[in-house]
Amino acid sequence: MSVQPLLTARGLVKRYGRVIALNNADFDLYPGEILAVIGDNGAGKSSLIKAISGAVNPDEGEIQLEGKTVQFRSPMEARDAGIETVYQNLALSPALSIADNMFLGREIRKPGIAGSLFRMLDRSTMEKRARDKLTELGLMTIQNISQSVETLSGGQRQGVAVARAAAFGSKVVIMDEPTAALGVKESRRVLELILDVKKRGMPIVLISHNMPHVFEVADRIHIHRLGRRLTVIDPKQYTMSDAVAFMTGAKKPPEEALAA
Amino acid sequence: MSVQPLLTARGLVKRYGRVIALNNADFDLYPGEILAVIGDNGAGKSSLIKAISGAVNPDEGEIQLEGKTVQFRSPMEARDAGIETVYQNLALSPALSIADNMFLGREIRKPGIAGSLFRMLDRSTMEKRARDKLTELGLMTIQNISQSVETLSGGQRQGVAVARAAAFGSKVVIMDEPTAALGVKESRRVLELILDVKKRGMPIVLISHNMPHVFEVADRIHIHRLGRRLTVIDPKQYTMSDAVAFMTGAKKPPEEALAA
Amino acid sequence: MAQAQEFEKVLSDSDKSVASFDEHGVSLLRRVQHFLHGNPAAVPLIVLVLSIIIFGVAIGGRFFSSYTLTLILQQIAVVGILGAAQTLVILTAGIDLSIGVVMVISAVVMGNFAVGYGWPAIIAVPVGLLVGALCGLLNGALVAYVKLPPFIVTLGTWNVIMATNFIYSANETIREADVSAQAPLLHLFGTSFKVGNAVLTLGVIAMVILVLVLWYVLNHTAWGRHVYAVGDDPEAAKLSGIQTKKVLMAVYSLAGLIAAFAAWVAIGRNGSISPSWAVTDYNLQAITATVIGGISLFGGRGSILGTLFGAMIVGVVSMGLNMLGADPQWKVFLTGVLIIGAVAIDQWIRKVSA
Amino acid sequence: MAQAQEFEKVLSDSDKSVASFDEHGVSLLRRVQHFLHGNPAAVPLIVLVLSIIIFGVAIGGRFFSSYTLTLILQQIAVVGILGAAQTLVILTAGIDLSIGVVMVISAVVMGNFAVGYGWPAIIAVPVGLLVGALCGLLNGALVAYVKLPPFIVTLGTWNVIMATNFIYSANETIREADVSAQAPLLHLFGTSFKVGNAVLTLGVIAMVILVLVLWYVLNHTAWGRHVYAVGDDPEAAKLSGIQTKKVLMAVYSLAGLIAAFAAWVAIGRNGSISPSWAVTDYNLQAITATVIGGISLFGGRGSILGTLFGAMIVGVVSMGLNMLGADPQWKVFLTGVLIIGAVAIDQWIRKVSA
Amino acid sequence: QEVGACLITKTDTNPFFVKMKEGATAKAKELGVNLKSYAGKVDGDSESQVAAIESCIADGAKGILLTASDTKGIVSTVKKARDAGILVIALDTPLDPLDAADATFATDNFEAGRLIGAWAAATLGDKAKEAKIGFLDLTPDQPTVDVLRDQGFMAGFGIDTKDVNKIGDEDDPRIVGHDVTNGNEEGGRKAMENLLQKDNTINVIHTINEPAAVGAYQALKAVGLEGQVLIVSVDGGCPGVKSVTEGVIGATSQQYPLLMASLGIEAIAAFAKDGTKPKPTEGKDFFDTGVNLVTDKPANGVTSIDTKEGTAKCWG
Ligand SMILES: Nc1ncnc2c1ncn2[C@@H]1O[C@H](COP(=O)(O)OP(=O)(O)OP(=O)(O)O)[C@@H](O)[C@H]1O
Ligand SMILES: Nc1ncnc2c1ncn2[C@@H]1O[C@H](COP(=O)(O)OP(=O)(O)OP(=O)(O)O)[C@@H](O)[C@H]1O
Ligand SMILES: OC[C@H]1O[C@](O)(CO)[C@@H](O)[C@@H]1O
Ligand SMILES: [Mg+2]
Ligand SMILES: [Mg+2]
Repeated sequence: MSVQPLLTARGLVKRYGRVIALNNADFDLYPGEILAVIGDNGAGKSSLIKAISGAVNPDEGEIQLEGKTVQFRSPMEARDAGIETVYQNLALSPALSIADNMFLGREIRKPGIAGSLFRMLDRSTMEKRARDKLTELGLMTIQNISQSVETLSGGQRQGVAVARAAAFGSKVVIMDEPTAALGVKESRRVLELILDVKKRGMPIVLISHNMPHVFEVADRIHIHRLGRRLTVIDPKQYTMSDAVAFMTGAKKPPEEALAA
Repeated sequence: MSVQPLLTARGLVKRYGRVIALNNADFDLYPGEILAVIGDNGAGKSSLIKAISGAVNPDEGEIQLEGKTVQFRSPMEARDAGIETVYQNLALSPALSIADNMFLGREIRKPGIAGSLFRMLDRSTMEKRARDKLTELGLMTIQNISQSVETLSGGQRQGVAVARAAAFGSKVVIMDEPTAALGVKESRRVLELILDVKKRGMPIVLISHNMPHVFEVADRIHIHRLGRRLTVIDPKQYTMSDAVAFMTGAKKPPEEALAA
Repeated sequence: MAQAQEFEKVLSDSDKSVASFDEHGVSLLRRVQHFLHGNPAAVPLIVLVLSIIIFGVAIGGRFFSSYTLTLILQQIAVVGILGAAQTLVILTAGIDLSIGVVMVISAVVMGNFAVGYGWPAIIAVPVGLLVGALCGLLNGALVAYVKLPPFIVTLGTWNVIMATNFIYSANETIREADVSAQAPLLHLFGTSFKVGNAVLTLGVIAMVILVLVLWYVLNHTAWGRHVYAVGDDPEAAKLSGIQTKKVLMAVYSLAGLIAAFAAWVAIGRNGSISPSWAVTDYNLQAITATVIGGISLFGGRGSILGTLFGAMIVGVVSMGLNMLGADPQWKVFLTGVLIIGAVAIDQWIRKVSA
Repeated sequence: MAQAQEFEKVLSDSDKSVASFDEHGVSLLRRVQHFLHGNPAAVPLIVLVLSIIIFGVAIGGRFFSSYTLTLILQQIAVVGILGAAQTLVILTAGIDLSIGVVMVISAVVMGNFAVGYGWPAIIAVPVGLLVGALCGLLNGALVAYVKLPPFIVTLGTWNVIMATNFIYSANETIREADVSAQAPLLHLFGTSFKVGNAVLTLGVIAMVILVLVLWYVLNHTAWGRHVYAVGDDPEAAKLSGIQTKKVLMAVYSLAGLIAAFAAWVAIGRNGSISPSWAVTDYNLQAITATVIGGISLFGGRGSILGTLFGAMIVGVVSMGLNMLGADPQWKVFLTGVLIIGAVAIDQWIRKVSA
Repeated sequence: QEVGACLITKTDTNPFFVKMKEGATAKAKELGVNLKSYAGKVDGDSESQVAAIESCIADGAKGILLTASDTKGIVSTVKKARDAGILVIALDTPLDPLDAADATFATDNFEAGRLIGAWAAATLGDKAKEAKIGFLDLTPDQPTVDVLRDQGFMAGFGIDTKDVNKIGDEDDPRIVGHDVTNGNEEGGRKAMENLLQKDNTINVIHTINEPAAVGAYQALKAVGLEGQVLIVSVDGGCPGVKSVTEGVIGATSQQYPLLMASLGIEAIAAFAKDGTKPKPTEGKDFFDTGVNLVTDKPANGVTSIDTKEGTAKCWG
């Protein structure tokens, strides 16, 4: 490919005491693509995207966004640079309401003086938009939009986190297992949403253990194993069985794929 | 069926403020079967099994275990009655080690006087067994068995919770989305484990959003919708599409199924 | 690209309405429960009303006199304001043990500048406020940037500020007469006026307004929500892009500033300014008001209105016991019983309303 | 029954070895880091050693004398024991503000029974211990069964026990001479013996043994793990079948019992028994030792050995400052600075060792 | 109508105030006065005393007996009470200024200090010139009792007090240092330990009261120095006198809290009847309830009573 990657990482290392979560990992994301990241539990997928999105500081390695070396010291900085992330642990504030969580850090203020001078939140607008976003995702069982997130079911919570990222991403959206707790209907909506975001020209990183989903939407598949990128494959050239075999170590990936 | 159900519930109601999580829900589990429970996010599946396992007290309704009315006031009591549960939020103590978590509440003591008089834990045995259980589930990426659970990846954590329930259940094992965060390999192991438990004669309740998994292992499928049991179907007589259509309200279930 | 799995095809027909349940014929009890569920600060309010009624019955008319009831407000004004500051900090899952001495040193600074060095009071007051805010800023920096536990940080600064207070002031009390003569502005919040039999001071009004303003800020501005989010789950707050450090800095500084404001009110109440106010355990009182008001020490939960009611509960109980003429030790005893009792009732109401 | 999906067939060939990485050529630094990572109590120990060295250099030989160093141990014995009790409670994410007055009332009971009513000391001591345990039981019941926040419960019982102490004792001090004459057993832990120049008391030995026993219990018995689990995440602990209520009851009762034991040690140290010990802020000292020792106030984290070192750090600092001849107020000031400093170093070591 | 009165003490843990309350309660019963008692949490806790005075006003009391913790700071609140027509009598501790109260019933605290100072100097004889003296004072803000006793001791011992209204401005090299005790045992012990760390050749200790003296003794005993130090104090409670008998304390100035209390109640009763206010002792600006030096080792030129007499007069 001659296109320049939008986001790259080289030689990322992250150690936790004795544990090595990232062991010289590389990463490339190209403009407009859906990149799936797959791998065993504990392979280091979440650690990889945390390093990229500023949630943890890698011990070694370099990250470039649009060709410029970046070093995000906080998720805030990554967000400001246009990278929006759905973390696996969701990063929601349990005691706050659904709307508060969706708009955390970019609240909508009332129009006029109430908003500009008294900085008053526009609760009704925020709640309305939150409700719309969730309905878009098919999360219709939420009875009370002002209930606190801690009282939501596992899947409803995940829906809130996904809706938030989709609504606000500007350059890259990263999703760490966004459908893990979702029902059939809700998962489908998330996939549609991902394709939708792609259509808007924004690249997406999707971490998932669901092979049919991955093969349905991904343009390229990054296979992570034992803390590093093992290979990147094209879902049109390999089957799900191949992917699973590579990621579990049942088969060695072919040489050319390694270079991808 | 003329066999007596092992575990039944009738007319369960659970309200949270304005929210009605269980709205007159029924439930039946027969000896030796694998009963899948499916439903939209927020349908009340977790609330149902929490009510059954003593984790929440239903506002109304009755539960019977082996024909006798029971009222578990704590998960401890349910456990003592032989009901082992994997909760959706996993119920692990983040700061404790993997082995400590697996054996929480039924620790192994050193043989001899060290154990009987000084009540000393047998750490090495506990760690060894924990390692074995996890390996059985294919969770091979755990590098340090004495690391605290909060440092595990999402899937590794789930593995610990599942391994614990499988190791200790005696009458009923309930699993609330046990494979949600698991990888392909690890999920497969959990399914095998479920079939294994069933072979030992123990019935299992499996909550899952993964239709292929559900249809692969379930003997009967309980479809939950809007806080109550909509119907129970036989996976051999209905397709996945039917099940999904029922649970999302796309199709009404047939009369006879309703009675099941 | 592969296709959606077969069974996903039926989804287009799925039900699209939002779940809702019958709310017909909801009983009054259940409505009360819903109300309490949605308005947690109402619970300490109920406890407050209950305690007023109990003491009123036990003591009779004297207790219900508007004079007595407003006196209670005067007595709690300082603790109420400090409690408001403490609430901000506790909402972030912190604690500020230094808040009482920050108040004292701010008062001493105001007094020394206005009376000792003879600066105009209109400048001495801002200087005092600044000192309070700086003390808070120091706490905030240590908590947010050096990442030390708030308990330790403020225990340390408590010692440091306490010592500085005594060294700087040379333990000298500034007499009321001198304050009145040279800097009457310092007595502003002691100004009292009568409404019928009730005697209110500007200090009481200030406390109420302050709490209302903070309530607004906490509930209706973005910053307020961030304060809750930081206390609720700091990790999640950070990941969702909140600048937790800045929020913490602001909260501790604001708490210091409010403590300095409490100093101004306290000067109004006491007339004189004494460095040895530091001996009174204002902290514990403020924390007690906060916790009785239903703010969780683990952060992120509770309404600042609760703190106001919490302070009033403490005031009512201690005045009530005084007027019943209880022996000092029995008074201590009963205070203990009542603290537990108030929170037990609170907990019970919450439970039946859950 | 359907079949496993196609792509799952390849799993039989997957890699079966447990992940592991090269540990060859691991640097010394990294090994130290690993060690500290696995032994959190080592961090306050390092801070302790550092502070001894700093004061040793500043003060010279006098400070290093075994006399001085053992004197410090004598001074902290009571606080160390109370800190151990407090640690248990804090590990469950609670706090026990009443622990100081529980100690005092237990001491008064021991003294009154042995000296006042003339019972044999061998009975008076268990009676005192029982009183302590009962106070703890009351706290435990209110926390576990009535589900009140520990802060409020123990603030309430603090008042109640404090008042009871003064009412029961009529504020009368039992003089040392009387104790020596009638109940020398009460002075047991004051017994001192020399090892070279070092003067140790049985109280010091008791503190060390107590902490070691508790360390064993917390780390090597099931009950100990349950204490951690309850503090870590009570909801999870309950769901995993731990009887959280029983654990809480046991922890608070044990804390009361240990406080009563501290009373016995305190009688040995002070000679006389005075109800007005209650005014000293033993609580804050015990909590400070605990927190400096690295126990998290949010529960579930930290090693009780840390508390021991925490108490020693406080002892070393205050003795060091005394020997440097600091002015009382400057001493307070420096104590504040040092509290913060000690924990900052601790935090820093943890960070580089993470 | 019943006469209401209030007694507000610094603490109710110091036996001195416990006795004072007992005395006042007994007298009040006798005269049919309805007495309510209040106390600060610790010595120095002025806020509780302020709240107590306010409660008394709200309660419609006729008179207040007050031992002030913060002798300057409380003055404005006292004024409110007097403005409300309440008779305010300072017991034990004069207010600052003294005439902020309607009357003061107290020990002559300067004299109490002077007696123990003079006794200590006379007892040491020649050695007084190179004495090493430690002062265990009350609270940091130097309330009147503290200043009077401390400076009285210096006057009696032969130390130049410089400003007699201020503790700590002296430059006599014999002074090792001052520390505060909050007037209780634990505080006395800590302060003593602190001074010993400064200089362990201390041989004279002035203590603000007997609880502080008891604490100081414990600290000395812990390091085996109890035999070499002369402790003097003020109070003359029964345990204190017993300590003098045993040689733990060298000498103590005995005060008479029961007298203060009963005089105070009588004054309030009288005031309620016809508005008469109590008069000060001839030649003084307060009512002197008397003081005696108690010691078994009388010294030349210092009047004293022995412990037998002291025991007869002691108060609890
Ligand atoms: N804070 C931490 N401390 C110690 N070890 C950690 C920490 N965070 C992650 N690890 C370890 O790093 C490894 C990689 O974890 P990571 O969460 O990146 O895996 P993952 O590929 O996202 O797995 P999953 O699919 O289960 O989410 C795991 O072995 C995990 O135990
Ligand atoms: N503690 C609570 N307070 C208020 N509402 C609650 C509480 N717990 C659950 N709910 C609500 O009850 C409903 C049912 O939740 P439940 O967790 O049982 O759903 P579920 O079927 O398990 O969903 P999922 O598949 O997403 O796990 C949801 O609408 C949820 O918001
Ligand atoms: O705390 C100081 C107080 O102590 C006493 O000496 C009694 O012990 C009082 O006379 C004095 O006011
Ligand atoms: Mg992950
Ligand atoms: Mg669920």
